[in-house]
Amino acid sequence: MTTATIPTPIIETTREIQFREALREAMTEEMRADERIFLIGEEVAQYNGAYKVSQGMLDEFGPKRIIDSPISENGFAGLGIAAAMAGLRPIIEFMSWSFSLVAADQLLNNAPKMLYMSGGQWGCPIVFRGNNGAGGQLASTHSWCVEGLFSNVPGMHMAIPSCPYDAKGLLKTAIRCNDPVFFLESERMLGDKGPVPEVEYTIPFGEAILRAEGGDATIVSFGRPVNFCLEAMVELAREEIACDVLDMRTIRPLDIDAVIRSIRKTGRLIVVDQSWPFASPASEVITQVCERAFDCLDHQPVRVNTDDVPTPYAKGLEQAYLPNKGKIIEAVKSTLGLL
Amino acid sequence: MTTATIPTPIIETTREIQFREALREAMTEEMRADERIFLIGEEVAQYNGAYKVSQGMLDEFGPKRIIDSPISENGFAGLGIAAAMAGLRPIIEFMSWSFSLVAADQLLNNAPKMLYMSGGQWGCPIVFRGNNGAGGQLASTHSWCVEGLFSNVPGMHMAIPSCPYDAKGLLKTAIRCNDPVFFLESERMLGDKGPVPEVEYTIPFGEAILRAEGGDATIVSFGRPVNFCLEAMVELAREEIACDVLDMRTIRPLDIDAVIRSIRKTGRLIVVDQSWPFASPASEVITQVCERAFDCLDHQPVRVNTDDVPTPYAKGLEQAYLPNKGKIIEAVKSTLGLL
Amino acid sequence: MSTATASQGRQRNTGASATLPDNTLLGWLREMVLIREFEIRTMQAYSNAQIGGFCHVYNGQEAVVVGTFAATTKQDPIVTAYRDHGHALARGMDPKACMAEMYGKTTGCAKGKGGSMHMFDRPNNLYGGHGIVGAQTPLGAGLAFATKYENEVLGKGDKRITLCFLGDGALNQGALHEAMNLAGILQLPVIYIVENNGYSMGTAIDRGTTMAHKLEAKAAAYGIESLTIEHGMDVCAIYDAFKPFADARRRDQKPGFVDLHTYRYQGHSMSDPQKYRSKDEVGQYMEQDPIETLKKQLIEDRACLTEEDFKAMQKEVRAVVREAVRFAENSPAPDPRKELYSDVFVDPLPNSSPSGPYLHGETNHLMRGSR
Amino acid sequence: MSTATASQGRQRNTGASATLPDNTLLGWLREMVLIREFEIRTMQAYSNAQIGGFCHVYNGQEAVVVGTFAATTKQDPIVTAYRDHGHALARGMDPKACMAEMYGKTTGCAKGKGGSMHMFDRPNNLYGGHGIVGAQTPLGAGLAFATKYENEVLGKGDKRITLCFLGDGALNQGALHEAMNLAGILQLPVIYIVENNGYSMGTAIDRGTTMAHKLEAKAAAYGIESLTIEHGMDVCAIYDAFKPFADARRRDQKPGFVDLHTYRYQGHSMSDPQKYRSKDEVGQYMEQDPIETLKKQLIEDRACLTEEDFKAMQKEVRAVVREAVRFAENSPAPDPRKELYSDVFVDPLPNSSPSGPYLHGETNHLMRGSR
Ligand SMILES: Cc1ncc(C[n+]2csc(CCOP(=O)(O)OP(=O)(O)O)c2C)c(N)n1
Ligand SMILES: Cc1ncc(C[n+]2csc(CCOP(=O)(O)OP(=O)(O)O)c2C)c(N)n1
Ligand SMILES: [Mg+2]
Ligand SMILES: [Mg+2]
Repeated sequence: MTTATIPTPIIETTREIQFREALREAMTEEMRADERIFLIGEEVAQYNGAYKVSQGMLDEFGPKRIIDSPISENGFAGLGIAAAMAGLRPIIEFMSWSFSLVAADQLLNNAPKMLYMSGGQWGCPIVFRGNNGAGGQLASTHSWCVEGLFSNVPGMHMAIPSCPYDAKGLLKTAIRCNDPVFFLESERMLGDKGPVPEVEYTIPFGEAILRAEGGDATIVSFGRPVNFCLEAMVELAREEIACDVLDMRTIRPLDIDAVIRSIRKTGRLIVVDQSWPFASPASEVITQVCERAFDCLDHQPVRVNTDDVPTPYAKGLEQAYLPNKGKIIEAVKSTLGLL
Repeated sequence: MTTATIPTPIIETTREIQFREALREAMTEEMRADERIFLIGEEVAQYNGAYKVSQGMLDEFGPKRIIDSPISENGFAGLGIAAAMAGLRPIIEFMSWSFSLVAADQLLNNAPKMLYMSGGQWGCPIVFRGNNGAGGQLASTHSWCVEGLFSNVPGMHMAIPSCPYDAKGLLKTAIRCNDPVFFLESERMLGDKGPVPEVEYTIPFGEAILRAEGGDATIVSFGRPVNFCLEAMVELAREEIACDVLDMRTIRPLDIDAVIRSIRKTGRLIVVDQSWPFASPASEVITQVCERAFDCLDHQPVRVNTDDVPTPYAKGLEQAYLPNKGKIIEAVKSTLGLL
Repeated sequence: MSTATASQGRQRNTGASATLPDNTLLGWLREMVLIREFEIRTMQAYSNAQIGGFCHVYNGQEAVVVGTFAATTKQDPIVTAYRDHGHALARGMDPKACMAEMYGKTTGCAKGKGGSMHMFDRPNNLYGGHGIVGAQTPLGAGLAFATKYENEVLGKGDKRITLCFLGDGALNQGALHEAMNLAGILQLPVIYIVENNGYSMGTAIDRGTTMAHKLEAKAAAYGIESLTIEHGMDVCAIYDAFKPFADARRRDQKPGFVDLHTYRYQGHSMSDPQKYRSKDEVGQYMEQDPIETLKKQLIEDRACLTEEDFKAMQKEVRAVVREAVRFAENSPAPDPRKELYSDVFVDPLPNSSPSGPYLHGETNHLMRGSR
Repeated sequence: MSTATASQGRQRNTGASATLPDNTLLGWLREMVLIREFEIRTMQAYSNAQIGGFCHVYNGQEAVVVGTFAATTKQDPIVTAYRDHGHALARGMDPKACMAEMYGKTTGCAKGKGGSMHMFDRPNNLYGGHGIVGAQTPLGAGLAFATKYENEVLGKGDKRITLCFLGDGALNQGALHEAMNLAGILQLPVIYIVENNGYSMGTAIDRGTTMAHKLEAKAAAYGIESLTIEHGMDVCAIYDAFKPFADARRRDQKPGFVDLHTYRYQGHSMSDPQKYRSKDEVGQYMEQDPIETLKKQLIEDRACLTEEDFKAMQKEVRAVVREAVRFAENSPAPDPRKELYSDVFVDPLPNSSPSGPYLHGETNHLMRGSR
C-alpha cells in the first residue's frame, strides 16, 4: 500500500481566523459591495448574534440592513423569499437549522420552486444559513442535520463548509448566487481557526477538493466530519493505509465526477455523513457511484452515519452516536478486508 | 429466460371495494372496537371528507369523535400527539401530505422522538394519513412525496399501500400500533377497486409481498408505482423477460431481506420510487443492497424516480415527469444489457 | 385603533367614487364582466378536461379585485392565493396568457408549469397565486419590506403599498400570525385583505375561525389598523372605503387589515357538491351581484350606460375571451425535452441532479420587451 | 370578554390565599426555596461542565409555578418549554431524578436522554419541557382535548384543566396562533400561561411582540378570556388571581390566557453576557424577590415563621439538593450498547433501520410502581 500524502495547502497566508469570523467577513465584504444585501434573524443585531457570527455588523450597517426578528422562522423566511423576488439579496440566519422545521413550508415550497412555478419570471436569490448538526449535548430537537431531509428537494444549492477558508469562499459564492442556497454551518466549528487570505476569493459550487491523496481507499465527506476523516487518514497512514479524502463542499451540486476519479484509482468507497443513514446524502453518493462506476468498485461501498436514533443528551451517548475517527478507520479497514 | 408468473392471489373473496372504502372500513371497524380512537382533519366530518374517505363516519360516530378542524395542520398534528400521549388513539387526516410541511415540526420533532426524549415514559400511538404524491396536474406545491424527505427520520413507521386490500390491512395495523405511523395514500388510487374480504385481517409492517415472480430481474417498489411495475412486468413477460415484483408495503421498516432473497436469484435490481431521486427511498434500497448483498449483483442497480424538478402542471410535462411503465421497462432492459 | 365600517356602501355616490369620471367606472364594469365571462369559459374548459388540476373560479367576488386595485398603482405589489384568475385579469394580464396557462401551454404566464393556482405576472407586479393556504402572507410582508427598503436604503422608488389577499380559511394558519406580527413590529406597508366569502371549502367561517363576527380583533392583536367592508359585492362601496384606508397606509408606510365580505357563487373548486349551503343563500347573494349593481348605477344614477351599451360591452368581452380560448387551444404544449428541466435554476450548474442536467429557461414571454 | 387585572396583589391577605392554612403557605415557601437552591447547584454543576447542552435556570420565576400549581391538582396535565426545572420540582419530581437528568445519568427522569430541556414526569402528569419555541402550545390543546374526551366520550375522569406555559418570545410562533384558535373553536380547557419575563434571549418583549403592553389583545383575537397578573413575583398574588380564573375554566371547560409578569435573574442560558439590560433593572426585581416576599409575609403578617425556622428550612432543602447532586454524580451513565437504541419504539420491529436493531427500553424508574 502506498503512503498517504496531504496535498500542499493551496492557501498561502499567515493570517488565521475563526470560522465565525470567516462567515462574518464574507457577509461584510459582500454587503459593502452590494446595498441590496441585508441580514435578518433572531438576535443578529443588538445581541451581535447568538453565536457572535454577526458581531459588529449592526454598528457598520445599521438597523435597516441588520435586522432583529421575533421568533418567527416561517415568517421571516417567507419575508426574505419575497424580498429576493422583489430584487433584494436577503441573508436569512437561522439560529440553528434545527429550528427551520417550523419554516419548512417556505423553505421547500417557495424558495426552490418559485422560478419554476412562475415559468421563469422570478428567481429567488436568497441565502439561508445557520448552525446545522449536533452542537454539544443539545438533544433531540436541537441537533438536526437538515441535509438528510432537505437535500431530496430540487431547486436549491446546498453548501457545507468544513473549515474557515471554505466557509468564507463558499458563503461569498452563495451570496452572489442568483438561486436559493441552503448554507449549513456548525456550532462546533465556529471557533475553529484556519488560514484565510486577505485577498478576495470565492469557491465555486460543485467542485470537491481532495484534502488528502492516497491510493488505497476513497473517503468522501461533507462539512464537519471531513475533519474526522482527516484524523482517520493520518492514523491510517501510520499503518501504511493511504486514503483519498474528498471534501465535497456542496451536497447539491454533488461533484460525483471527483468521487469517481478517485474510485477508479482506489476501488473502495467510504462515505462519512453526519446525518441519519436512511435515504441520506451518503445513500445518494453510494447510489450515484453504483450508477456511474459500478465496475470500479472492488468492495461494497460503506457508509458511516450517525446512529439511526433521536439525538441523545448524555455525553457518552452522544459521542457514541456521532461519526468519529474510530468508526471511519474501522470502515476503511473493512473495505480493505482488514477486519 | 424464465417466464413471469403471477402468484395466485392470496385474497379469497368476491367482494371488490374502492381504495377509499377500504380505508374507511379500517377506520370504522377499529373505531367500533376502541372508543379511544378519534379522527380529526379538515372537512372530515360535515363535508364527509374532501375525498370522501370518511363518508358517513360523522353519522356513525358523532362530532366528538369525527372532528372538523380549521386549516391548522401544525396545530391539529400537535393536538393529536398530546392526545396520544394522554392515552387516546388519534387518526390525523391531512387532506394531502403536501400540506404537511407546515406541520413538519410537530411531525418530526415531536411524534417520533417523544418516547426517546421522555426516557421511555410516553410513546405516541398516532396515525397521520392522507394523500401523498402527484394527484393529477396539481403542480409544484400540491404534489409532494413526503417519503423522500421524512423517511430519513427514525422513530416512526411509514406505510404505503398499493391496493385496497393492503390499504385496509395496513391501516388497521397502523391504528393498533403503539408507535407513530405515517400512512401514505394516493389521490390517484382512491377510486381503484380491488378484492377485500369481509373477514377481519391485518397486514404486518415490514413484510414485503412478492406480487410477481420471475427469475430475470428484481423490481422493488412502494405504493402507487407498484401498479406501473406490474404493467411493465406483464409487458416484459411477453418478451419473455420475467421479473420479481416486490411491493414493499412499508418504507420503514424496510424488508430488505425479501429484496436480497430475490436478488440472490436474479442478480439485477431496479427500484421504482415516486419521489425525487436525490437521497430517496430508492437510494436507500440500493445502498442497503450494496451493504448486504453486493456480491449478488450482476449489474449495477438502477432506479426509476420522478424527474428531479419541481412538479409541473401541464399534462404532458407531468406525464413525462412521473415514473411509468415505459421507464420501468427500459430500466429492466438496461440491467439485462438489452439496450 | 380606529376602525371604520363601510356601512355607507349602500348610500351611493357619497364616497370618493362619486367624483370619478364615468369612464373609470365603465372600466371597472368591463373588468368585472371580463372576469365573469372568463370564468364561464374556464368552467366549460374544465368540464371538457381541457383544464386540469384544481381550479377555483372567482364568480361573485369580482368587485374585490376591481375595487381594491383601483386604489393602487401597478407599481404596488400584489400577492394572493390560488383563487387568482380575477387578480391576474384585473391587474392587466392578457387573458390569453391566463387561459393558456390553465391549458398548460407554453404561452401561459408560467409556461404551463404553474396552472390555475399560480398566476404570476412580473410586468404587472403580481407575485403569484399560491397554493398552500396562508403561505402567501409572509410573502406579502416581504414585498412590503422590499418596497420600503428600496425607498429608505436604496433611495429609489415611491412609497408603495403591498396588497396581500387571503381567504377566510387562511386566518387560521400560523403563517399569517407570524406575518402580521412582523408587519406590526417592522412597520411594513402591507394590507392584508381577507376575501371573506364565508367558507373555506365546506367550513362556514364560524366553525373554523374564532371571533368570526369581529375579525378586527385579529388585527388588534398586532396593533394593526383594520377596516371592515360589509358591502363587498358593491365595487363602489369597496373603493370608497378602501381608498382612504390604502392612502393612509401608503402615506404612513404602515400595515393594515381589511375584512372584506364577499361571496363565491360556485363551489370551492370544480368538484364540490356544496351541501354545506342552501340554494337560497346563494340566490340572496346573486341578487346583490356586483356587475348588476354597478350596471344599474351607471344606467340609473350616472346615465352613462344603456342596456345596449352593456350588451355591446359583453359582446366585445366575450370575443376577447373566445379569442383567449382559441389562443390557448392553438398554442403549443411544452416540449418535455426542453421544458421539464428548464427554469429550475436561473444559473444551472453541472452535477446538480442525478436525473439530468438543468437547462436555461427561455425568457418568459410576458417579460420580453418589458425589461 | 371580561378581563381581570391582579392589581390587588399588593394588598395582602385579601384574596383566597388569606384563607389557606399556614402550612400550605409554608409549603409554598419551601418549594420556592427548593427551586432556588436547586438552581444554584445547577449553575455550579454547569460551570464545572458536569451539566452540558443548553441550560436555562428558573431563578426569580419561582412564584409562577408554585402559585399556579397550587390552584390545580396533580391530575391536571402540565406542559412547558425548556426552562422547566421549576415546573418539574413544583410538580413533585424527585430532585434526584431532575438533577440526574442534567448529569445525563440513567437515573434521570428521561434516563439521561433528554437533558435540561426535557423534564418529563408521567406520574405527576408533567408532559415535558420542550425545546422548540412554541411547539408545546399545540400539545397543550391536545392534553385539554384528551381530558375533555375522557370525560365526555369515555365517561371517566373529573373535569380537568391543562396548564400550558410559554415564554413571551413564544407569542410570535405560528404554533401558538393555531393552538389558541383550536382551543377557542373546540372549547378546550387549557390555560395558556405566558411567563412574561420581559425578554426572549436579548430581545425585550416590545422589540419582538406587537401589543406587548396589552397582551390581552392576543387572547381577544380568539375569543379567549384572559387575565393579567402584574405582581407575578408574589406567589399569593398569583394564587389569588389565578385560582378563581382556573376554577372558572375548569367548571366551564373553556380556554384561558394569562399574561403573568415575572423576571429571570440569570441570563437567558448559561452563556449570556446580558448586555441588553442593566444591573439596576435586575436589582429592582430582586428587591421584589418571591421568596423574600412570602417569607416576610409569613413572619410579619402570619407570624407562623421565624428567621430561625427559615434558616432551618433552607438548611433542610440544601441537604436535599446536596443529596440530589450526590445522587446524580454517583449514578451510572447510560451504556450506549443498551441505551442508544432503546426507547425509539414502544414495540420495536425488525428491519426498521440500516444502522442496527432497536431495543425494548426498560420501564422508566419514575413509572415503576406508579402503574
Ligand atoms: C396548508 C393547506 N392546508 C389545506 C389546503 C387545502 N385547501 C385548499 S383551499 C382550502 C380552503 C381555503 O378557504 P379560504 O381560505 O376561505 O379561501 P377560498 O377558497 O374561500 O377562496 C383548503 C382547505 C391547502 N391548500 N393548504
Ligand atoms: C423555533 C425556535 N426558534 C428559536 C429557538 C432558540 N431559542 C431558544 S429560547 C429562545 C428565546 C425564547 O424566549 P421566551 O419565549 O421569552 O422564553 P424565556 O427564555 O424568557 O423563558 C430562542 C430564540 C428555538 N428553541 N426554537
Ligand atoms: Mg373562503
Ligand atoms: Mg421570556
